[in-house]
Amino acid sequence: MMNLAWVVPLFPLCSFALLLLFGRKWKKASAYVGIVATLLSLLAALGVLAGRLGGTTYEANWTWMQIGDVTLTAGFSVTALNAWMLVVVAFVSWLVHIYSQGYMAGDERFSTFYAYLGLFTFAMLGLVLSPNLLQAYIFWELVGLGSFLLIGFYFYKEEAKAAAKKAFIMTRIGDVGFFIGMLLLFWQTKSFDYDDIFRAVGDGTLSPGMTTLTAILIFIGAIGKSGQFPLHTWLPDAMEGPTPVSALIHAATMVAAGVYLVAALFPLYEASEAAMMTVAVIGGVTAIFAATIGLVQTDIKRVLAYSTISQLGYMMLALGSGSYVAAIFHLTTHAFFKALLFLAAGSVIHAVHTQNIEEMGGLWRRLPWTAPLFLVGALSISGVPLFAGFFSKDEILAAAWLNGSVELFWLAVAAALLTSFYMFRLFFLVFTGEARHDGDAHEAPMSMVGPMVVLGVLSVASGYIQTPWFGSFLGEWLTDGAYHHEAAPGWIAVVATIVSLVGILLAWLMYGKRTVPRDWLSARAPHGYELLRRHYYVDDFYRWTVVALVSFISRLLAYVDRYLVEGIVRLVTGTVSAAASAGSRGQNGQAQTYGAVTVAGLAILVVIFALTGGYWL
Amino acid sequence: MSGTDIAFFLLALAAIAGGVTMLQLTNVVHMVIALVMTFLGIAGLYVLLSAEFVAVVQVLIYSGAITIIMLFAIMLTRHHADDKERQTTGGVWHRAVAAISVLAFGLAVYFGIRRLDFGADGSALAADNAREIGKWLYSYYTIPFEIVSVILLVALIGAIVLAKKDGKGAEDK
Amino acid sequence: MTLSAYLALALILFCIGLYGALTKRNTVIVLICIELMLNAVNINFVAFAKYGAHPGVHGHVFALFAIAIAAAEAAVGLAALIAFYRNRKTVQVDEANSLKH
Amino acid sequence: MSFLSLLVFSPLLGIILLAFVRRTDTKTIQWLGTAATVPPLLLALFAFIRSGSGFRLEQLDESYDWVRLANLPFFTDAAYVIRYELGIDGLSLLFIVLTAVLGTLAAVASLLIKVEKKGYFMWLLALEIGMLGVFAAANFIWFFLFLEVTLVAMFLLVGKWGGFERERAAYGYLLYNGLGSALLLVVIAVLVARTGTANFALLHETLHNPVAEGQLIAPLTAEARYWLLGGLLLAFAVKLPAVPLHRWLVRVHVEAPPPVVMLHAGVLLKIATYGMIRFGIGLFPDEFRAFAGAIAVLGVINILYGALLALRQRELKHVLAYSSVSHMGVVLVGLGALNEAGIQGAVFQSVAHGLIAALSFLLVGVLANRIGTTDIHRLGGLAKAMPIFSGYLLTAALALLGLPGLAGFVGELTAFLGLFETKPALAAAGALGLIFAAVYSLRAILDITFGHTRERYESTLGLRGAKESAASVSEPRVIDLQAKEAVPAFVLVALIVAVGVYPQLLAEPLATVLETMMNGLGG
Amino acid sequence: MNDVWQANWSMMTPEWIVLAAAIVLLLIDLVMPKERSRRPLAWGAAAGAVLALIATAAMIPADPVSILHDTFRLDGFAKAFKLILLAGGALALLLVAEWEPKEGSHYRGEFAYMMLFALLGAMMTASSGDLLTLFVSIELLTVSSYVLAGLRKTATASNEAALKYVINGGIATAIMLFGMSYVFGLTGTTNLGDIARELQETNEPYMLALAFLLLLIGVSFKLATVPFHMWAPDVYEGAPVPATAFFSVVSKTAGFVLLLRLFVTIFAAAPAEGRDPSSLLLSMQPVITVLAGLTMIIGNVVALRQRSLKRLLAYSSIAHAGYLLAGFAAMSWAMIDSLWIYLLAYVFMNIGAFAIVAHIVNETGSDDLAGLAGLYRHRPLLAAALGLFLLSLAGIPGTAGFIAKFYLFIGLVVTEPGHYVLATVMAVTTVVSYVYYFNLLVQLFFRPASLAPLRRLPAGLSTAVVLCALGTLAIGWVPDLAYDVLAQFGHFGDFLP
Repeated sequence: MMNLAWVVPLFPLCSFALLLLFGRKWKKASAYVGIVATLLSLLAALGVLAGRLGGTTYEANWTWMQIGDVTLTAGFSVTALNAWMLVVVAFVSWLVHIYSQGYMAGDERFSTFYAYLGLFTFAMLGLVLSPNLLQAYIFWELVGLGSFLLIGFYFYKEEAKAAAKKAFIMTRIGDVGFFIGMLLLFWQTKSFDYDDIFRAVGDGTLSPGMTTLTAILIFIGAIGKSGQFPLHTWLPDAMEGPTPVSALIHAATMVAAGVYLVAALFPLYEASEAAMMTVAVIGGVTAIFAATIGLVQTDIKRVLAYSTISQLGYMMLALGSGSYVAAIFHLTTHAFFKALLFLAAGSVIHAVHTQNIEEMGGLWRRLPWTAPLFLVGALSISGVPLFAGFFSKDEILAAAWLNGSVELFWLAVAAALLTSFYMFRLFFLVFTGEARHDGDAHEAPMSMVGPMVVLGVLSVASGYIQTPWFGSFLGEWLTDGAYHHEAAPGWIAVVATIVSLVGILLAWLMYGKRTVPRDWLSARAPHGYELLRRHYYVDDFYRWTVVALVSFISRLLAYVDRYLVEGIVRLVTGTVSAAASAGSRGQNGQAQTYGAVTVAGLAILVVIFALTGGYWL
Repeated sequence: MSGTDIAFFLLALAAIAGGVTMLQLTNVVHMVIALVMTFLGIAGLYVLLSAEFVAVVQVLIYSGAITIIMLFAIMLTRHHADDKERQTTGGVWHRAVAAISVLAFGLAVYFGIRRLDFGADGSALAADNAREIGKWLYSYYTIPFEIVSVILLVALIGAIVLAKKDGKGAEDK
Repeated sequence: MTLSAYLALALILFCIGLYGALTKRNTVIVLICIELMLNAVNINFVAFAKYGAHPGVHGHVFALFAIAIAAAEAAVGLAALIAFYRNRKTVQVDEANSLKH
Repeated sequence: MSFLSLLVFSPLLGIILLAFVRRTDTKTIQWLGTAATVPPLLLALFAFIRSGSGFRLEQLDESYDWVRLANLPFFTDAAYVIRYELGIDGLSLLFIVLTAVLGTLAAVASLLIKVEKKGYFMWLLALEIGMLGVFAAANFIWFFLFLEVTLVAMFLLVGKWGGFERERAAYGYLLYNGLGSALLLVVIAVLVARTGTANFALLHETLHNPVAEGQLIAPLTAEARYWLLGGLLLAFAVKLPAVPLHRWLVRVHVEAPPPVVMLHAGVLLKIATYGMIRFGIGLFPDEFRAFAGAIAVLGVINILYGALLALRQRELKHVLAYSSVSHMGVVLVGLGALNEAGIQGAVFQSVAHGLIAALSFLLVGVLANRIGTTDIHRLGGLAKAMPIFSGYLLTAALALLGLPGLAGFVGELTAFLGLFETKPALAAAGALGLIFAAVYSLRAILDITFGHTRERYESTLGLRGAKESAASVSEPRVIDLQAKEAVPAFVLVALIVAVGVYPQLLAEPLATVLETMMNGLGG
Repeated sequence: MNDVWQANWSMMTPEWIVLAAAIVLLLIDLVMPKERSRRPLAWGAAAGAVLALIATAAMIPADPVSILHDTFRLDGFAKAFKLILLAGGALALLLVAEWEPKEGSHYRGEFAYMMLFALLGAMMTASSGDLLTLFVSIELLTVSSYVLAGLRKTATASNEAALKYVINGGIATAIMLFGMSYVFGLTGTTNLGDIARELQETNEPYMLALAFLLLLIGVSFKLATVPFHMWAPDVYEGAPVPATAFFSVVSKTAGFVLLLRLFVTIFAAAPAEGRDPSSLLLSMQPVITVLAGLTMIIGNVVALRQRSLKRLLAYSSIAHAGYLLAGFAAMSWAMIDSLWIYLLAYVFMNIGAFAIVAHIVNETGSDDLAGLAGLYRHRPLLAAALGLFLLSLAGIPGTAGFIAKFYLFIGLVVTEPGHYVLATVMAVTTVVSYVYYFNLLVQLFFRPASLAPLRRLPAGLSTAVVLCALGTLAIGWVPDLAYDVLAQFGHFGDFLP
């Protein structure tokens, strides 16, 4: 089965191609093409996973391009990590395909949407299967393309246009880091293959400095794609895309690609203390940073987006702390509960036609399926014990503690507190209290509810693949059994639990019971509040620094181009034409002037000759 | 200082004086007359140089023929000629450039010729150089001689073509 | 009398002729100045015929040819001048300036 | 007639036939003009496919006596014999195929030309002959001869069929390229004069063989070789164009008729790549080393300069023009790397940019034809009215910004791969251009196709729609890409994808050429 | 005296033919009734030139001949350049046949035989190995040219042209003759070979150099190169078009013939004080180089501003003289060869261009370049032919102009050290010339057509245009046609007496 792993991404690609060509004709039926294709992918992925359970790996390569003696290859490999990722991706993708059938119904570009979904799924699966950095980079960018197309799906909205452009460009900035790192690595190791790179790391071919440099450069790519600080600003804006897209791309899969990349290159990172430190610090900072912004957002999807950023920060923190397993574990659980949350949010939006939480409220009864499922997701992400998020977050906190980075540990704990607070702020504002919107809100159709139910189940169940109580299945699987669970101090779990419960309580006091006034923060620290509401002015900072600088330079160059470069050309042509008119004016029609010029010429020649004694030049 | 030297100086003086006078005069006819002096001086020099035949030709052609046709041309075209009219062209710059160039050129050449000497005294030149010239013309220089005849033909026709007033009848055609 | 004296005289006359040809306004005088230049050259030839590297009468021949050609040129030049005069009613060379630039 | 001559001169038949068609019979002219570009296409593809299956391209060499410049007793018989020589290798073959493909597509796209179609096609075919000849020539004189054919043809095509400032653009083209050619001619003259041959292979041999060195007609000192190479590089830098010699390109891109720009940006600029590789590296490998650093720096400057200027333009054609400057910088980067990857990258980038630029200008032509403007600020939301067109335009933008899976990426990857081996810091600076490329291409294309429909041109759309059905003024209708326009666009996209997905397609013919070249470079 | 009778006069057949034709035509013109058209005279003159051309071609294989102490030489050089002169003369005479005098004047039979006389002078220049003969021959050409320039008697421009030509020509003659007098004085002989031998032992290098400069300036009048180039535009503009064509081709060729004959023979081996003491010519190379460079620059740059076709072609001919002078300045082994090829190409492309300009002037009465506007519309073939000539003049490959110019380039860079600066100047000024040549193309092909279509080309002009176009194309695409002819002359091994 594993030698057929390449078919996994092929199905969505076919779906993309077919829908691009015939989608306009098929209209509604397009959905089924997409759903079937992803289902087939999922089945194939499961087959690969099953094969992988047998404990073997598989790798196949074909020549992609030859450069002299160097052969660049394309192929696929099956490792524990990517077999697992295949399933997660294919699964979430399949669910989103199903969900979209309901959510996107009635859109005139319905088939286009499915085509784009197919393209994205293909790219994501391709990325996961890549056995070498170059191929990973190719799919990495294609994933970005899929994301770009889907964010800009409502192309006629200026905001969507801007968001799509921003997403592409911000991630591109990261990608260039990846690109540079990749090419540097190539000349150090003479290969793009992960295995060759790891070998070079192992036998010291790669100098420590270069290891750190390339690792950090590649990590910049991960920062861009995973929305880590400081390249995170595109992710909230990306919420302009249709909600299923947010669920699939900006929660479960693409943004996790950064985490996956670092995980896939983990031996490279492990070899460099500095790189690990960078990853951990960026992750930790992002976790708390995004969480604070999430506190004050009023757009339901933006809150979720900042929460995603924050959670991805957790994963990075885990990686940086050396716990590769914790990262992947959290990636998995997060994929499920965040997808659930987004889909539920989509369902809410579908019902009330607004994304502003101030205009929602009291939806608990109106949305009998969505509301509890959202609650499950919220509990899971908040790390309430027995939900999946609890286990994975606990694992990360433990990893951070065990790694000795106490500051980062407490940062993560603080972030956990904030997480549970803003999630329940959201919950209470949306589902409890009085309705602040007009019109009817109806529960979504079954095609939307169904996937949410499945995800709801998984948001609880996926936690049990790696628990301190039942055993660390995931860890052993990912490390081929080498994994052994380091016993974290028991108090960490307790602290985590308390923290999450405190967060929920605070949210309840403020938004549920309203004993604490809502403008508590804004009244007490208006500047701080504004700071958060404006996302720490990061966007503005970029606008006034990077964008302004580039704009200034390009304006400067435009002047250089128009006046200096063209000016020199003008000067030359002007000189020639002035010489022409001078020469023409000198031709004054006087025969004797002509003679005089001649005689003057003769005299000059003769005099020069007489004076220099014949030694010319 | 021998007699020839004195003769040379006188003749040279006459020639140069004629030229310089020509440059100074304002009346065109006077200018031509002044140049006749130069031409005659040159003819005298030819005699000093034992070139009697050339001297004769010089007198006939330059002092005679050419001067006459020049005078004719002046008369023919002298409808509104005014002696007070400006006799030199261009502005100061033009004349200055011309003068400086000519002067510089003259000096540079003079630098070369001031002590040019081949040590020949030219005594070999036969007294009857007309015969000698004839011999050269009809043997060695036959071809250029013929060409010159063609040139004179061309000049003849050309002068007629250019100077002749086209008859009314011809123009009507 | 030495060669260089004759050559110097020729040079002076040549320069006078040249200056006159470049500055005199009346075309007839310009032409006659050119004649003067040619005459100066003839002095050279005749002087070289007597005092040159290989004295001989062929110097005279050269001078005679030069005279003939000078005459031909003078004739054609005057004819051109008369044609010009017929159309423009002037003999001033600086008024022959309709062709320029 | 032999194969290569047939390939190069087959459009001549079209020119001759066209001469007999009535001026007003535009249908026949379009048909004939397009058909005339097909034989070279078929022949080129035939050669390409055959070469893939082990056919040795040397067998196609042709050589006939043409002129014997000097027949002095102290020269050998072979000296100063200039022959009519054509010959190709993998490198030329790639460019010939590119030319032939774009030639046909440009002829198809010339549907949009409305005036003086007869003359237009005659010169277009002449241009194609010139371009094919440039790549097929095996000797310097004939290379130059064909090069000047393109110069004259382009001058007329731009000057007569271009936009408002067409004559200025044509003169700009003429002067810059004329100067480049003139410089090239001096270099050619020196080489021919001092070696007595114009044949590439013989020149190569003579210049590298120390025994032959003594047989030179006049010596070529080491210093002279640097000057010669400098002259060559400068000449081709004008044609590339390298900053700051790029102003003509901008004007030509804007003013020339779009099908002509397809050929201009698609092929003519690539003559510079070809020339730099064939003559620069081919004839003066040792001297090239000394220039490599400067070339690489210039390449990076080109990339950034072009990209930063493209950011500011409000005219789509200007954006594309500066993007051409930027993309040709990648070629320089590859050459400056002076390793296999770099050279291969330069070639790849040339081919890729050829295809992409052709696609862009095909679409620009359609846009100008439909809306009457290509001003970004006056456009917007076009995806609604012209979804298929917008899709192609978006593809073009993605290709421009070097999206993997499309041709542009392969070129940039290989070129930068090359430079990262030799000058990593410089390469990293150049890689920043990738970001700007994304910014300018997305800005331009998204502003045209995405967002609100701008009021300013809504009336245009409405007006056009009104002509068809008076009732539907409220819903503006513009004709989307039609089949005859979509076909060339689709072919180009297909090629761009093909090259992007499987670059080995291009790498294979290049392999032997590169090997020879690397031997010349001493490993 | 015996020499005269024993000389091999048959070697002068071409000259005899031309002279006889001229005399016969002159007599016919005299006796012909006044009202009869004189046009057939021009055809007769052209026939005479063609006959002479055939006679010259027939003599190509003959051994070099010298008559009367080299006053007439028939070596490879003479034959080669006579071919060009006669071809140019014949083509110019075709233009004469279709000359349309304007402004109330009438067609003049003198035109034809005056041109033959001028041609005779040019031919004799090519054939002379004697200073005096050279002088007299070139004067025959010059004096005839004065008359040709003034033939449009009723037109002020033509009178003025003749007058300016005479004045400047007179000054040039005097300067040249002054130089010749010193050469004669230093050597005491007029035979070029003897002069060269005498000069090798001269101890007056300074005077010799002065003589060199005087001769150079004198000759530069005939070549119309800097500094004696300024008369050319005025005279070219004022003279009748066929005469202008003749001046720009035949006179210029004769000038270069004179240049080669005089300078190469006399000064190549003369001692000097300069950088190359063994050769005055080589040590004066920088002077010629500078003059050539200036000529190219001035000719091409000033041409940019011209609106009159004749004037534009005048400046272009100055520029071409510059290219040729550069070829001379290089002094490579290819010097004479490359000048010959260039002049041959120049005959075809320039007379072709003038033929069409003549038609435009005949038809529109003006030579403003707007007269070309839209020619392509009405007369596509004519426009194409003019386009070809212009491209050739610009030196675009595929035309004679390119082959010729390329050979000049070879000559410039093959020497050691090479004349790279001069080559670059030549290349750059060529590009400058693109502007004005292509400006004419713009008129031809881009501008809207004028209202009245031109009449068809008359027989003489169309013959000239066809022949010139064929020549331009043939040399451009099959250069061996020209090079094979050139090879017949054995690369002028018998040039030096």
